[in-house]
Amino acid sequence: MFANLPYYTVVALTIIGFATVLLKRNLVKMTMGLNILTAAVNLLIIVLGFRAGGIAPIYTMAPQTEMVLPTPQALVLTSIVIGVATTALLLSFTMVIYRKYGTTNVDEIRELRE
Amino acid sequence: MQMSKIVRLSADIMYPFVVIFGLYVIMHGHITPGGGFQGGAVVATGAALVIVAYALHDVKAMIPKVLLYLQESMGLLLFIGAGLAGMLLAFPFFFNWLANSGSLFGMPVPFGPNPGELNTAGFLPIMNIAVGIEVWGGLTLILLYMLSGVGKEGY
Amino acid sequence: MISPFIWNNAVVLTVAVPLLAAFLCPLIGMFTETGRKAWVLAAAAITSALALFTAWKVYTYGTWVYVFGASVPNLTVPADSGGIPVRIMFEVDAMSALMLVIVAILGFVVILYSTMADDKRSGKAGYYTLFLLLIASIIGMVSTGDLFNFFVFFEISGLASAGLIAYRVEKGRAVEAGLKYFLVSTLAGIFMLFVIAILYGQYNALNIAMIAERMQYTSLDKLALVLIIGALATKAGSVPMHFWTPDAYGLAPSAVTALLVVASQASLYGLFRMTFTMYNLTLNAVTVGWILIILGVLSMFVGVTMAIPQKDVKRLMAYHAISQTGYMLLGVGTGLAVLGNVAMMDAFGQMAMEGGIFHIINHALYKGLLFLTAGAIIYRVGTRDMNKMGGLGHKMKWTMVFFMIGALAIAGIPPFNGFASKLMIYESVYLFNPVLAIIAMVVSILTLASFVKVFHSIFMGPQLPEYEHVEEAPRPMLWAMGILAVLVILFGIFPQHVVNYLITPAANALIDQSGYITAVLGGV
Amino acid sequence: MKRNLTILLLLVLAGMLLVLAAGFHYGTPLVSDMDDYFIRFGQEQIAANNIVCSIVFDYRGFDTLGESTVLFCAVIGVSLMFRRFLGGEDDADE
Repeated sequence: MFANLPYYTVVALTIIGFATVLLKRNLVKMTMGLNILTAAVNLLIIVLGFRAGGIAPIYTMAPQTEMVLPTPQALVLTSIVIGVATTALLLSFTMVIYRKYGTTNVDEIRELRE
Repeated sequence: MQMSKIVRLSADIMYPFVVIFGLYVIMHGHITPGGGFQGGAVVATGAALVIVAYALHDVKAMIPKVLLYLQESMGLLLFIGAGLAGMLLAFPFFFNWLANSGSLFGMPVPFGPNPGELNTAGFLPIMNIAVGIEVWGGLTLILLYMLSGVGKEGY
Repeated sequence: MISPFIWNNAVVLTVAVPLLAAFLCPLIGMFTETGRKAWVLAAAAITSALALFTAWKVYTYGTWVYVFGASVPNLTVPADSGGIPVRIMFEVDAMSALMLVIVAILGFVVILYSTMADDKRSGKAGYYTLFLLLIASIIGMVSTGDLFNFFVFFEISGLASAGLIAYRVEKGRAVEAGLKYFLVSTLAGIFMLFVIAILYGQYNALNIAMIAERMQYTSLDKLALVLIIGALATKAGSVPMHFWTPDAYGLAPSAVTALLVVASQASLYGLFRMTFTMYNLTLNAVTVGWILIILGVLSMFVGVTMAIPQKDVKRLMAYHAISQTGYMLLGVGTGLAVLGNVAMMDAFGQMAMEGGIFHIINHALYKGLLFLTAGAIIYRVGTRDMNKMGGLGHKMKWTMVFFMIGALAIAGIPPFNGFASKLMIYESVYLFNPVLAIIAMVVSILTLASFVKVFHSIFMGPQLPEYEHVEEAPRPMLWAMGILAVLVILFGIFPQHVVNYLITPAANALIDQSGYITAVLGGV
Repeated sequence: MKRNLTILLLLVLAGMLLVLAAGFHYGTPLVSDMDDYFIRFGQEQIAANNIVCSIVFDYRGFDTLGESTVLFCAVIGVSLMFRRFLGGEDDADE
């Protein structure tokens, strides 16, 4: 069980994130759910690139040359910035909707539509 | 809704050090862990520090929005320009002809662990700087716009 | 006569030019207003010209592979890497070239429609910047050969279209539609990241050709297939996850909606690329083919039945867009279902796929035309509610003609392009399974019925007093609609030429996976 | 109805992901030839000590261009949402 613990953490985070997005009615909580999901996927990609006993793939003052896989770290860098951009846009949508309808609850917004 | 004098003074004192550390992370991206995005984000926290300490209209006076748009577009232009530079010499897009070329940032690197030399890695430092400027301007603009939307009633 | 610079790098310039133009758009916007319009129009024109040139070159010289950052553009596999592609590469084969043709036509027409026409908007710099970024992202999605690069462009198209949908901020519903669209797009992107992680974990490759070559269809790959079909079908707007389409298409500015249709088709292209090129015969074609067929039939039926009671003209057209996507899924799904045995493939599978792919370009043309006409009407009349309109035919002659062309094309009436592709789908699907063809025909009749109602309620009837002042749509809008109408008629009258030159190579490019792989791994 | 539909969906997702968790072994990547190429030749070809940075900006530099475009897109999107308050490039007339 503990050998593959990171993968089970990914499964747990995905379930929590996906449940939050689907079940929660508040827009801000949905954004949090999406962030948990992005964190889960980033964790999965990083963990795929780990090699037992490897160090970070940087040659400056490197104690050894047995290194971890570098490509997942490059992919996750991109994915994190996309996560920031997504959260910024989602939150600004939520702010505008809150200003317009006075609520961030998805069901109430549906009723308030003119 | 300005913060107290103490907070504003300490923000003024702290701001240069945050920016310098951010620029260090940007500039040394190809040697130590870090790079354009991480450095740009660190510098943007400096801008966030100032925004929190001062009220919005002071910050708008301090950082003109036009400058941020200029900064953002210049960063992106430098980045795509570095990419297109290869095409001018009949190389494909994004070819790094500066590396190992002896000119700017062109020093070769001995194989294996070494203390690291700033003047290496061809277009990498240039792209790091470009992305650093772009992220700095971009994140600050996002903060300013989202802050401007707070507290005003009606639409 | 074309300079070697363009000859060698056109496929990259199609993405680089709109990106460059988008980066400079906010700056130019600060000084001159007409300067920005000229800048955006010039960028759109150059991009379309480059895209058409790239498509022409691919159709005449075969698949074009362009590696980013290598010393030579076609150095796909570095010398000492033991035969693995390490860099990102664009791989434009006949199917991507067809999608490039669609983006070239629609991109230019939509920019022409919006730059010259409505200028009482605020925040125009941001509007046109996002427009150029959306065009660049669709071109990138369509021509890339790298899985993670497809995901990055997928996210750019999601972000850009969410910003454009929520453009009319003062109308709260547009922002809500933008939020709904963006939530669905981000969820689809996260599931696509899961697929990339699984495939990278197993094959340590991000290049589509490399993964296709190493694919062994383990249980993890089945999981990846389910997730990728779910993610891309959601973005393409097929039924189980179609709830964002009516809001997004209905509330966005009309020029944006015409381009959103192309963005959804780019996701559909991604779905076909993953199933045909990446998995091909390793997946058991019958079940996955039937999954696509069921998605198609559901989309067709639900789309039309939901469209009939609609009052809002753009929501009605949005539901029709869902039902037309069903036709494409049905056609190509049938092709996938019989991919295994050659006999059925020659009998009708090839024809079904060609029908489905032909329907993609036809749908882009006439749906773009319909949305632009709806935009012209709303631009003049101000309301989207069909019951309040009436008797507009007296004043808006040209718009009425264009609307008729679009409506007849979508219903599949002979002289227009809709008929050509639908006939191909009917004939081939009938051989495969008669019930499906009958459903397709019934849906086509319902489409005609609903558009006759729309035509009557908008254009026919007496001249309404409150629309006295209404006059014809502005000239540039008519030019934009004219281009699309001419193409709809041309494709309808000469379908055989279009099929032979554009569609058959695209269908063959999708079917033969080995050609795609040797273009990357074979060539040095 | 919607609640237990979601719970059903979550159970299906959990089942799928356990397949995923069983498929990989932590610490021993199944295949690593592409990454070994980067580690072996990254420093030499691009003269950069930080291999991740050489991938981000040179081997897969086009991804990073796309990604900074994503950030640019988000900034323009946010500026469109709040153009009323901070004013877009040309202040809102209507």
